[in-house]
Amino acid sequence: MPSVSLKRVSPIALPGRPARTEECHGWPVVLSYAEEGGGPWVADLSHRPRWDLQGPDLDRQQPLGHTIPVRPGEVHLAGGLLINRLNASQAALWHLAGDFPEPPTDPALTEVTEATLCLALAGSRLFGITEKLTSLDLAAPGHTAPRLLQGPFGHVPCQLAVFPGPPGPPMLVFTCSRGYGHDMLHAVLAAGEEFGLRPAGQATFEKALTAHIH
Amino acid sequence: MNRLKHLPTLRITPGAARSFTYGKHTFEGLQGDTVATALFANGVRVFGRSLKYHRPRGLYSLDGECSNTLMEVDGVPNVRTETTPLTAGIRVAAQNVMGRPELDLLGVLDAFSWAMPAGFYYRMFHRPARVWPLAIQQIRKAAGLGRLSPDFRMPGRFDEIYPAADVCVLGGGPAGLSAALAAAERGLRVILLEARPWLGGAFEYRAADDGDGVALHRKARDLAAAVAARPEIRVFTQAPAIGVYSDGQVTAFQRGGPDQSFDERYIEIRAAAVVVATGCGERPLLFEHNERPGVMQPACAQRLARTWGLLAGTEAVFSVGHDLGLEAAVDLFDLGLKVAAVADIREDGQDPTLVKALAQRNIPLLKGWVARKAHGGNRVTGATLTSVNGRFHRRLTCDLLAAAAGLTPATGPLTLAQSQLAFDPHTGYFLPRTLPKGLQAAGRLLGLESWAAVTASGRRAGLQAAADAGADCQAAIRESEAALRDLPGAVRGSKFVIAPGCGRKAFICFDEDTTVKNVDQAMAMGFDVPELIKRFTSAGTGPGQGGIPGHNLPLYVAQTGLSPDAHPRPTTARPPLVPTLLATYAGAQHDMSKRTPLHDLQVACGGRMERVGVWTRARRFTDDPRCRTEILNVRTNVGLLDASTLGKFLIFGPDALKALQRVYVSDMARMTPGRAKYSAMCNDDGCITDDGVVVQTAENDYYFTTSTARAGVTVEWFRYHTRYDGWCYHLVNLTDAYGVLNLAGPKAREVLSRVTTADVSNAAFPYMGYREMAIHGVPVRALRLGFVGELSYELHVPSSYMPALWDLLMEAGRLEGIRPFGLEAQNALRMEKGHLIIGSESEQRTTLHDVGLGFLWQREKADQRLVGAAALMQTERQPGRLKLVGFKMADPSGPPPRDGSPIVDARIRGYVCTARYSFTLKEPVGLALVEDGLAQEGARLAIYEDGCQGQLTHAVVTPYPFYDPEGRRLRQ
Amino acid sequence: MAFTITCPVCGPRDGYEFRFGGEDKGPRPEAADLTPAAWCDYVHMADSRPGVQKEWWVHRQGCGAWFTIHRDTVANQEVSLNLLEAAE
Amino acid sequence: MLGRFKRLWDAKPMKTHYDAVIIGGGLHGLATAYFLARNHGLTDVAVIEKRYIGFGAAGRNTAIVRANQRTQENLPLYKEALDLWPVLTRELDFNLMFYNCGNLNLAHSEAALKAMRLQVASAQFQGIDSRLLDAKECRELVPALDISDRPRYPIFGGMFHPPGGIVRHDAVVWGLARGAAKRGVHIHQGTSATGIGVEGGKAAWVDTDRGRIRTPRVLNAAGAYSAGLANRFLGQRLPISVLTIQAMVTQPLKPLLHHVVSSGAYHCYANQTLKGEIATGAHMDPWPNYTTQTTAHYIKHQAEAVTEFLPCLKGLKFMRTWGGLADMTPDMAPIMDGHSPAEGYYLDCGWGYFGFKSSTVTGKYMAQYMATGECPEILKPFALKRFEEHRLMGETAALVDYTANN
Repeated sequence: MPSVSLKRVSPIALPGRPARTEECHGWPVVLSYAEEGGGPWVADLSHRPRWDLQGPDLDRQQPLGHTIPVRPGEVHLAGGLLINRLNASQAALWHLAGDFPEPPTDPALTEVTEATLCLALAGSRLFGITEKLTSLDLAAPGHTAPRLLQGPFGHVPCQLAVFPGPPGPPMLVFTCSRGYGHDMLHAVLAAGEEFGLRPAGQATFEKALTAHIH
Repeated sequence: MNRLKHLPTLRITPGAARSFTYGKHTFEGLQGDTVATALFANGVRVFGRSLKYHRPRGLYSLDGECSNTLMEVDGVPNVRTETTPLTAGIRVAAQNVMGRPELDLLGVLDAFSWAMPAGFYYRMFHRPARVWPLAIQQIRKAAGLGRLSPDFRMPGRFDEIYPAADVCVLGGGPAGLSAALAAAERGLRVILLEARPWLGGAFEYRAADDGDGVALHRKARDLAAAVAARPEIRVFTQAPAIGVYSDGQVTAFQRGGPDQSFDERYIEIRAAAVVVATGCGERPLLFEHNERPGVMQPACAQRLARTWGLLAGTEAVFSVGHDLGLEAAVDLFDLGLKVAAVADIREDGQDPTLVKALAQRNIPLLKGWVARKAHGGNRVTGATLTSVNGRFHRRLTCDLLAAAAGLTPATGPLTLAQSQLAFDPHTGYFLPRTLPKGLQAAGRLLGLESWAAVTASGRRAGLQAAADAGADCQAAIRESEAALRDLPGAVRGSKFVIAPGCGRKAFICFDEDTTVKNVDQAMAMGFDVPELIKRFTSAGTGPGQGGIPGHNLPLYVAQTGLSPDAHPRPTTARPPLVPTLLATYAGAQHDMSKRTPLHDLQVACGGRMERVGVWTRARRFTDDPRCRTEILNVRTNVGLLDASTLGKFLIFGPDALKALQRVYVSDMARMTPGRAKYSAMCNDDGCITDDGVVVQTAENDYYFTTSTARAGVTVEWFRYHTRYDGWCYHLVNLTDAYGVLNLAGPKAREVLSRVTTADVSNAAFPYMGYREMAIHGVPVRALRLGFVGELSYELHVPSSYMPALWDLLMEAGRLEGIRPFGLEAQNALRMEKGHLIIGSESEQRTTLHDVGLGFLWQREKADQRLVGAAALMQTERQPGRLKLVGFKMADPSGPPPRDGSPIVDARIRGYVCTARYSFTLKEPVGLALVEDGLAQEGARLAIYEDGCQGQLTHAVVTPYPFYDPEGRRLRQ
Repeated sequence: MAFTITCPVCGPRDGYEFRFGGEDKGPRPEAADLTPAAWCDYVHMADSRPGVQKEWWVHRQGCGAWFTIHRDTVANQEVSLNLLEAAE
Repeated sequence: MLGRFKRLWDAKPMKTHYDAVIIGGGLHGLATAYFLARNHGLTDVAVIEKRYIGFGAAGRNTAIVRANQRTQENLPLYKEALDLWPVLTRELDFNLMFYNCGNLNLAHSEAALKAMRLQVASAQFQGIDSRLLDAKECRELVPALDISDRPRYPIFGGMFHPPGGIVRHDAVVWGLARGAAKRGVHIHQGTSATGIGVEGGKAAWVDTDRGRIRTPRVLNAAGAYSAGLANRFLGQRLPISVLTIQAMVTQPLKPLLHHVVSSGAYHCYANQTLKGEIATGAHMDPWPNYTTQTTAHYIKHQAEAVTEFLPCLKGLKFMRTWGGLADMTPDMAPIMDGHSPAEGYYLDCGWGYFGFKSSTVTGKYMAQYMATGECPEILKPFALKRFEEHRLMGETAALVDYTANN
């Protein structure tokens, strides 16, 4: 039987004109959009690999060679990998930038890339957008390091990694159940309209992420 | 009407005309006007008619405390024109008027008020009984204020925000501004809510000074500018607080406009601390005809002039009980109003400067006097004043009667926040006796009046709120308290309520036309506390809620000496403090539902989508509600169903098996690799809540499915029922990670074999088998199940590949006649096969035994403390339960009974769960829950369908599955 | 009334993020010798007394943890255990 | 008739003995007292009320009355209750303002239609007028309904129940109190029950904060507080969760809705009161609590929900919210029982949010139970035993979400 190369699709399609695209592990990826503007912007990261990690002894684990932050809500950013501590026995790994890593074989890790929508939102007026979608205090002062919240965003349970900045502009990367993708995007775009929210590509996102690494 | 010009306090823009229509007239107002001030400027004095007696009503408070100026604006009823900014082109109309406001044909009702005493509804219209239904229609027509068309659609943009803050300040007067500044100086995030379009509160229009020569309006503006300069303070104007809840939650709405992204939006704030600095209003004075157009509160008259440049009359009489009332008289005189006299309830204690100012202007000040009656019809033509002992009277001519008994604090937010208020005899106010944690009060609300005291109290409250929010500022608080102590404290206030000798038409509640006499009547009937009087007389239940009556009712009731409440007790305030549009509350109204990866493809195939729980799914793909072609195609060829909504989970870890044993009724220790095990979950009542299959994929490693409805609670359910055990197991919800394609029908294998190199022969992949296979490189979990009763494969496909897989299979199956099928076809197919859907063939009280699945229960695993085990034991042989049976119709040529139809003899003995004409079997078949006495094969069921007029149809209990009872087709 | 529950993982959160899991009645009894009355007492019956009770909650819209809190059902407010002990 | 303003009922001194003591001056307690006096000549009755009569759920309910329950055990009871309103209006000579406008219950799915069909046919079988309508017929009845595909849950059809409507709840409280007091019943407001005494297995007295009352018959009709009282006074545990239920009204307007409209999918109802307000509500915070405060969450939810199927209401304003308490059982059916744990002790609770519509008829039968000591046939299915006998009533088909057990 001749093998066909099957296409993968993201749960959503951003309403923009892609300028640069590439295919990555079967996913069509938009690297940048025409007229991205200076933010706020929204980028679709649903294609980036994500894992759920559970086990009784997370402190001793080194998934993909990195240690796991100790307290729930803490976030480690190592290269393109974001490790979010969820609770005593669980962490979320989001590989947000760079080449896809080799899929780990550790049974404690479950690939959940397909389980969620993953969006990044960034811009100086980010929190003006997010406060229209959640009562969680994403802009709480006193946080400089990125942190993770688990709670409702757009009325849907989400995992929310907040990068308050500086050095980068305020940024939010979040996931929700894939099935909510269509309506979530709709809610985000509606909330962002007054702020001029526009779609951005993976390259723009990576630039912002890099800014936050320093 | 000519406006006053060049006042530094004006908020209108001269020359910026805004034209609008009122009834048949076209009027012009100015930018900065409210709808009400623009109408007033055009000579409108009667704004509407009262609810019950159709009395003319005019401008009274400007703060929307009563229904007097509710009008219809652009089709929206009950718009508070006093607080609604004028925009060009709007259409304004009066409400509750037959004719026009000035000449309302129903105004005649006022003469019959004697026939409508308190609670008259309860004592009338029911004798004889046939009168009542007719009376209702008349009562309904008479009741209500505005009109709304059933086809009305609210125009405008509505939105919502959920900002967080450390300190939330309610009220943008000097107290609130000072509080905000004090907290901001401590580095805290502050939100300040102000109902009016500008800051400054009751000071921003006052020309008086504190003796230092700087006008108060100037000071107020300077303070507002200082607040605007602080980035920590977020100011919302035109944003009245509507709810104050515990834990620092405050709700408000904000009016927007063409310059904003919204017309109105809902604001829900979470703060660590809340400062209430909502100030005071003027307490209404009770006297005969105290709501005639032309009677208004002194501050109303003063603000009309100062803010909008409108003199409320030519000649005025003032009846006041507070210095601000005197100040208003002086100020308005200086602006050109003739003042015939000022009556002051107080015998003494007036601010000597104000007394002197009145004297300098030759305005007679009558100490110990009060208005007793307003004369005139559509507008005031005179006033009778009386000495407060009632002995002397004097009648004066005037077209404006500015009347208030004194001041009254705006305590609504305090009450909502559950603070205890107590009557304070010095101020005559309800003052907070205790404040809940995180709540502070400041300013005029506490009886303070001077600029210095009000701002100092604001500062103190702001610092205390900062401390509540975690800032370290005890020293500053002590300092602020000391400063406050050196300033004038709460001023003595008037407790005077009702003028002596006033007649039957002294209104305590404008909205409901409740008079003082009605209150007396209610009290005579035993309704002796304010809450009951409110219920019996409706006082305070109208559009303005407690606004007008809330202040005087408790004082009046206490004064009668007839109430067990010897001390006034405040009436209850409830959210919303300001009536709020449903459109605003609804806000952005995002609709969040789930779509499967195949949503768009199914729509493109003609799928009729429906909401099923949290998901949107395809019910069918043709116009035929019975789905004949979809069904027969599955039976004869092959169909493709999107079953992505099935719950899908991983469970692993050393105690995974124990957890499965706890919640699944079967013995999950006995699993065969490569085989799926069908089982069910019960609740502690032994009632079936879920079913699905479980697969062991490795040691301590399982993959299982749940029904769509239970997917969302499955993890919660496992954890709940093992919460005391401390077991180590891990659950991953993969429901959205995999889409599910159910490829079903006798030709399913041929289709599948065209897309995979995996061996899918019956021997290699038998019924109930589980395989992990690749389809063109895509890893797929495949289960060979048979829910619809045919050879079928349930393919669990990574969601991103689902559209590609769907296309692939549709293409691969073209020769076999593959076509999609939906939920309705599936429902009929599985019913023919006797497979049940939980919630359809079961209800809350249906046990595993009742649906015939008792065999799944492994009773030997008692040590696992299986959820539901005790109830399963106790109900196993219990008689008198509803049991699931199959049935066929006694007359197979008739139609199937409709789902839900009861099964009866002398009483109801069960009901039809699902029944369909079976295109496969060519006769109707169905499943029903019936009492066990009817559950034997051959029992005759009498079915009572709705609308049958007693014409029962009959069915006979038949063994099921109806279709392929031996299950050969599943195994072929 | 607003309602705040302190999740052991996520901290204080709006009460609507959680689902109530019943009065704390202790571990599940063995099913085998349970009389219908004892079964019913465990499954359905509750004290339902206004006042402070120990009860289970799950952070449904957050981290998913099951945990117990003490709550005063009259004020509908979580009560800190330290305060409770101090009062006893 | 006009001009006389006599007290509706008088405060009488409390005696140390009554033939029956009823704890709770709500509708169930007052109705029982009234029927004890009227039907059974038992006039030496005291009603003990902690606040004032009608303070609790009696004055905080939807005021909706109907007889379209799901089960045959409930249907006749509610039917009789519905028939009683005009009768009582005449008998009490007090206008209870029964507005027979009919109830329309909307279905937003095939499953809901099926559930309604059972209800409709069951009602018809028992001689109660109830019918299924399609979406177009719903809109003919209620022109404000949006029957398009726009709402998140489009309207599939509905169940119309013409005999239902609304009743002025306060009037029922006052009318029954007046009627009972006229026949000699003592109503003690501001009086708390503090204990129930049992001697030799029989109820013997009720302690109050104003002293002990000896009595051979005690009715626990304390509404939301019944379960707590039973537990505190007698150690009796009940399958009851007390939840806050909230409601709200809009500003009044001229007639717009001529029927009670409700929707299960949106968890709300709407009807226009005689005063012209649109009353709407039905949400319950699904955890036990005893506050009657309302929440920001709910008023917003309600506006979102009700304007989905009645979009014109977006142009109205909410002006008042309130909360009441509902004592919910696992099967959404009440508990009416007697002689356990003590002879002469009676229980009438667990009414959830159905306590208003059924109050008068329940009073009638509970009075019979108390007067004769024999449980009337119609009340037998509501015994407490049903829970341990695994015989839930089936008043709700779906699992309820306020117990941890589902």
